[in-house]
Amino acid sequence: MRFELTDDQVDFRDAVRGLLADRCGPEAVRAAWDGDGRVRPAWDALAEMGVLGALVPEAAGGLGRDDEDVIPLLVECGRVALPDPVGPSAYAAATALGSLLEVPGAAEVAAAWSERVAAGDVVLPVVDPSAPVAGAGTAAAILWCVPSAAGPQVLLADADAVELESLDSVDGARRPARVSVLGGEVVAEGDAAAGIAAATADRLALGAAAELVGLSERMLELTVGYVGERKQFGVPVGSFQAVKHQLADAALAVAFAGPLVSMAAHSLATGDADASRHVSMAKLRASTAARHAAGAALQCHGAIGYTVEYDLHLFMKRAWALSYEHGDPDAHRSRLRASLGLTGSSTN
Amino acid sequence: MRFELTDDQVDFRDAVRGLLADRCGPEAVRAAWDGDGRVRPAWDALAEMGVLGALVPEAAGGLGRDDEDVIPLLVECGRVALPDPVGPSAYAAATALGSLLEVPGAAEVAAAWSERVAAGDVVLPVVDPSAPVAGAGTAAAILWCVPSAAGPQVLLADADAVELESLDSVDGARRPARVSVLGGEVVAEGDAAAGIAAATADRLALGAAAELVGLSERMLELTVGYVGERKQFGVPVGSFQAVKHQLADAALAVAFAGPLVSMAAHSLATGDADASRHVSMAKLRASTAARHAAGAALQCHGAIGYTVEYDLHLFMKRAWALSYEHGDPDAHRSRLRASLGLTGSSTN
Amino acid sequence: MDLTWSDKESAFRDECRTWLEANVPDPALPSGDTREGFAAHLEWEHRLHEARWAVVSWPEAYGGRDASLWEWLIFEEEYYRAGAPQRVTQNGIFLLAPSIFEFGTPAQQDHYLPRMSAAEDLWCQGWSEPNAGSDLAAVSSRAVRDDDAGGWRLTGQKTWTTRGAFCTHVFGLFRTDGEAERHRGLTYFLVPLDADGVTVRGFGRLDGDEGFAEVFCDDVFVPDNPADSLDPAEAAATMHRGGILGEVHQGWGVAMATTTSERGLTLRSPGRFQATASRLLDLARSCDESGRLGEALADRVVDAWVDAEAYALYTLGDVTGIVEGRSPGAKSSFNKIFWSELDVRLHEAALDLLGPDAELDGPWMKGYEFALSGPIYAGTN
Amino acid sequence: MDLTWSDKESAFRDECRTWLEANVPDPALPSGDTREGFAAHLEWEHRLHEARWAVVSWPEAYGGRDASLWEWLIFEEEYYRAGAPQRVTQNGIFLLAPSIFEFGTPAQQDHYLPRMSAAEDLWCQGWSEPNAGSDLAAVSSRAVRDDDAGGWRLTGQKTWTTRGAFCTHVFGLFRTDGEAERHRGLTYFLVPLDADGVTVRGFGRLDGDEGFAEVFCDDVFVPDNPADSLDPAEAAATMHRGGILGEVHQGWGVAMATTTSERGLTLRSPGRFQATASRLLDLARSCDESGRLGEALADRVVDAWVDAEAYALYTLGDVTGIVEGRSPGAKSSFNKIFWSELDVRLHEAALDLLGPDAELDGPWMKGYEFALSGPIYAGTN
Repeated sequence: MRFELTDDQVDFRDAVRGLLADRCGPEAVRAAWDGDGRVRPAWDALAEMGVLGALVPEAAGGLGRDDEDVIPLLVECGRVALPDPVGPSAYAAATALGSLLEVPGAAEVAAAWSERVAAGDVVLPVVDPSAPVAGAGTAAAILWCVPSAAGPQVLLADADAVELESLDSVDGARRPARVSVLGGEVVAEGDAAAGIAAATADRLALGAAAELVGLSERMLELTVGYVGERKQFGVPVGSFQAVKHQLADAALAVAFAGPLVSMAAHSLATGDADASRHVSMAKLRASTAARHAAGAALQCHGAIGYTVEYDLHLFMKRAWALSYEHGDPDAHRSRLRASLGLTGSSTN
Repeated sequence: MRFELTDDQVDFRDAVRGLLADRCGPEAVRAAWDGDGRVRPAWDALAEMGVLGALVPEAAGGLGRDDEDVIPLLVECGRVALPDPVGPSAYAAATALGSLLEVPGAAEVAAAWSERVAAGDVVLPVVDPSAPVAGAGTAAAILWCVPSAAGPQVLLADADAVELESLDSVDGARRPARVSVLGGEVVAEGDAAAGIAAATADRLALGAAAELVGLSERMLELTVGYVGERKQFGVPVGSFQAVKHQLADAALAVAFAGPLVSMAAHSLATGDADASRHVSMAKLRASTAARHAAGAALQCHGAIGYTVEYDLHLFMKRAWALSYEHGDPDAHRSRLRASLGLTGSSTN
Repeated sequence: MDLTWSDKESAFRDECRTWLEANVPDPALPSGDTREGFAAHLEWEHRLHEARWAVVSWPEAYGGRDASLWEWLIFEEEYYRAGAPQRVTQNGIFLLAPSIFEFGTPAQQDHYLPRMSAAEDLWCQGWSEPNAGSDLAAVSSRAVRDDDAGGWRLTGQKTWTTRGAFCTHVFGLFRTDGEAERHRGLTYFLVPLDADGVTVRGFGRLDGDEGFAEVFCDDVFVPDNPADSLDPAEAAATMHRGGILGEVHQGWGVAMATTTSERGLTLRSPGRFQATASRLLDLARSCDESGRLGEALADRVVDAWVDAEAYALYTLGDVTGIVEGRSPGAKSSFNKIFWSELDVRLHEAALDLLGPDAELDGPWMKGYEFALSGPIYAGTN
Repeated sequence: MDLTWSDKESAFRDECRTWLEANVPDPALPSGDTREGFAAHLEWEHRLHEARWAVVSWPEAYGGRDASLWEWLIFEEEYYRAGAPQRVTQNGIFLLAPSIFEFGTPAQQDHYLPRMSAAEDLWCQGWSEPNAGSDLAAVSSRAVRDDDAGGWRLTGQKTWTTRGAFCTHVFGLFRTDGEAERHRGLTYFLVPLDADGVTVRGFGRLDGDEGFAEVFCDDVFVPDNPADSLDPAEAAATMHRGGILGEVHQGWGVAMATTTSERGLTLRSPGRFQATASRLLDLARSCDESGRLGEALADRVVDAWVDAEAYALYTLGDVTGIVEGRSPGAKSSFNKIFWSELDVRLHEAALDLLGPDAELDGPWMKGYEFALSGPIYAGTN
């Protein structure tokens, strides 16, 4: 029994943390708002370090890692509010492509795309065609995990076979779009497709949960720093009991969300039968904790938190968006009700 | 436009407040725990003052008042945690008996029971046979507003035609029992019965809501008094920001529940088409505010609030019980959903 | 209890509703916190003023209708129900005007109030300073006496002044007695933003609009209030250059009266929240029709809607008390805490209804960001 | 990450489960906080001790099994899953024993610990005083030096001592240096309740049980700790009359170590909350089957259940850290805040499921009242 990262996982995470600290400061995220929603220096360095291919099998040129190894890295991406699609492309899509390597007829295209993902091309999975997809404009391909009239299927659609309806997000670095595919190659059908779609939905949700944990930690750190320095009525704001209380409450929510995220990663990595339940638990609590942290951060900052010249909003807006993406709290509670055998169908 | 008690209503309320202050102190409520769950001196004085017959038409020996006049008195009953069934008998049942005066064939028996209610006999309405009825053991009659297989009906059953299954409540003065009727006189059927049952359910709920407002105010007063006197770390407990914050939050909830209770009383008195909706709003917010007040009171008191030798628990346990009685928050939210045209039937 | 409106009040409501139906801009104006939007809002303010709807509760001489508090409530209810534009003049009308009515000289009232109601003078508040935040008493901007010129010279920095970049005047506290402690020795100044030495720098708010500004004062001259005996034209010319509200060194008391009005009834009439609750209900019903409304979420909609109603009823009680001469007392701050949290809950419920689309830059997300400022400005809850 | 149990740990779990299945009283015992219930619980404690389940993590010499922290977690999980009785010895085992292990002399350890694990000595805590509450440093009970008799004379009043009316010993702080400020000059005393001058008065707790007591000390003599050289029998006789834990005047440090253990891992293993969550789920399912479970309420059940799981996982991380020699640090108080609020939420959800029957004096209402004490004792959250 050991509920903790291995030394190797810690080293990997620390390396990524260092990389991101150098290449994805708040000014880089601001620049992404004005640019194409990407922080290329960080992305390219992640590709070079092997992070984007971490889940690609070694045979296909990747590191052959698993969910447990990668989820801590997504927490780091959250901490710096890296807008680039590490979770959707290098985690969810890469894992799905890895599964496709086993699907007869799909192995070749899956291997080719796995290599491209590891090299830094973006592949974005779509599991719910009605939901906006962040960063869709920079995707080289869409992995369309949406059942057709004929049953479950997975399509791989090149960017030129994809139609985008661009939308504005409150988070200027996200660049969401509604996506539809006009063509593409069928790479899985039937049970295989259904399995890949479900697993991909889980990994999209868990990736967002991990980013939310990182965002939450960062918002709390910013706030603790601010209230420690900032003075009002002659003493640091942080010495007010009400401020301490709000921060402690939020820190508690975040501290107890983290282990759920780790557990879900472990379950996905080990093929636990309850993995989907664990993912819902993780995404539910990561979303509620992040909203809690955002609220406490804004309250404790006062008016300065309400300005775009201060950094807090970069993290807060990302947290809002991710808390709704890939299953908002209501959606995951609903999955959990079903998983725990509660219908809740009475409306008396 | 005037959203406030009339001078006359204020005088009536103040008179009842004085009466109860003299006759229903905490020691009297404690004695009710050991006795039959009644505070007879207060009850008898209320009968003498006319309060128990306030809603009985003047022709039947009462004061002929309405909901607006009586609801402030029930707030006072809540303030002192009077366990006697003023709300169920002298408000809900008395009003129902008043309606029965108009029902062909029921007028005589309704007039007789109206007089008895005004004189201090207890008539308890039952609208939900599965729910325990507080104080059922001291009832002279049960007003059974439960549809039969043949349709809506209202029965008036003497105590000797009633079977009680006694239960223990967390509040030792409540003496609940599950009630079933073995006989009794049918006093209304069809639409008349359905109307009386619905109106009686509303008045039971609103009476409980009024008591909850009084209980909440009292719990907050006790707490403000306690934290103002009690010292810790060399200063009054009440000077701690966290304590102030908790109390202010609870006081806010209580302050905004009161107007909903007044509004519902006005709507019932004037026959407003939205009266049932207003009752649900009032009971919902009175219940949640009372729980909020109880929680804040217990937290701010610390260990002393956790003892039965201190008075807080008398009010807190009543508040718990009433918050569930005659529609808990979920039940009233459900009524409100329907009233506002929301099915909420998706479980996605 | 009497919840009926008099014939006069009903007629007032009808007049108001009719005018709003005919005049409320459709489509809605762009945000008044952007430069283009502000110009459009200014036009709207002028139209309101011409039809005497700008300040219904003020005396007719100042552009009002001498409306009762009840009529004011009716106006606000209709205004929000009609989806009429946000009032870009509100900081002057709601925060400064009550103080001018209470502390201003007759000359100041005659000079400033008509110009304010006509949206000729556009006032922003200068409460916060970089190192004072919502702690008004920590003000460090100072005013030094200039006896020769007959006035004061102001130096310092004000920040978080809403729409400051588009306004013409600022009101705020300056320290006139450097020796006095905190609350004392502060004076309430009225300053035109085109005075020599004033620099205004707009900056970005959470919702992306340039709605905040910093106001820098560098040796800005503000004359003493004109003597009563002064020729009216000369007095007006003096007041054009600014002035002092209340007595010198007594600014704290004046500011507190203003702050009370910010926290109290006048700033947030229930109509705004009932209108939001009603839009929330519409959104919930449309989700329900398309089978996307779960019971738990419906309950949150119900809770927020109930609270908006509770706020409206609470206000009716407050207004009854004020009309009958009872002071709301310590509970006046309840209002502000309740509405600011209510506004957040209403918008949160709406965003939850939108689900994956919540992040999109629509009216609910905009409104949410605005609502979040409620618990912050005018002091944190 | 490795979430598998070793063969040894699995065998430990099996042994534990088998014994509990065969021995847990059915029907459940009456509350241990009443006089009759306490006697029944004492019998249970003796049976636990005989089978060496009373203090699994202690050394065998003191009645334990030298169990690892993981095994302790397993034991607790099985204990609560089996619905075994509340431990009436817990205040000694969880609050005092860690301090004896850390600060006690070898003689004290050999004397007190086996008697504690055998439920011969029954310890209650004497932390609170009528005018100190949870502010330990405000203690005003005092101990005066009696050099002639070789010990101290204790006078003062302790209150809120859980099950004090049924226990045999109390531990607590007394002021040995009246001049020293607050934290200083306090000494940690061990006092038998049958000593001359001790009076114990039980009084009622919220749930109606006589679970609290006041302990009055009126010139109670407690001897100095026996010298190492003393004959063991004589030393035991001295220790029977009480003693001092740690150094004189250093009681604050000793007490803080104990308080940390109260707030930290040892007091509330996740098994208790997971067992409650599992019963909550059963209740919810039965409501669901009879068509009385709405979605909103089901969601609150889900939320509480998820939090019980989160608490269990958080604890696994804590234990991993402790086992590997990392200190939980500032986060050790997180545990206590989280479980105490979790326990309230679990019971609130259950009461909501019961609806009109919630007020009835059943296990959930009892459990709710008990849960409410969580955020109160050991300091408010």
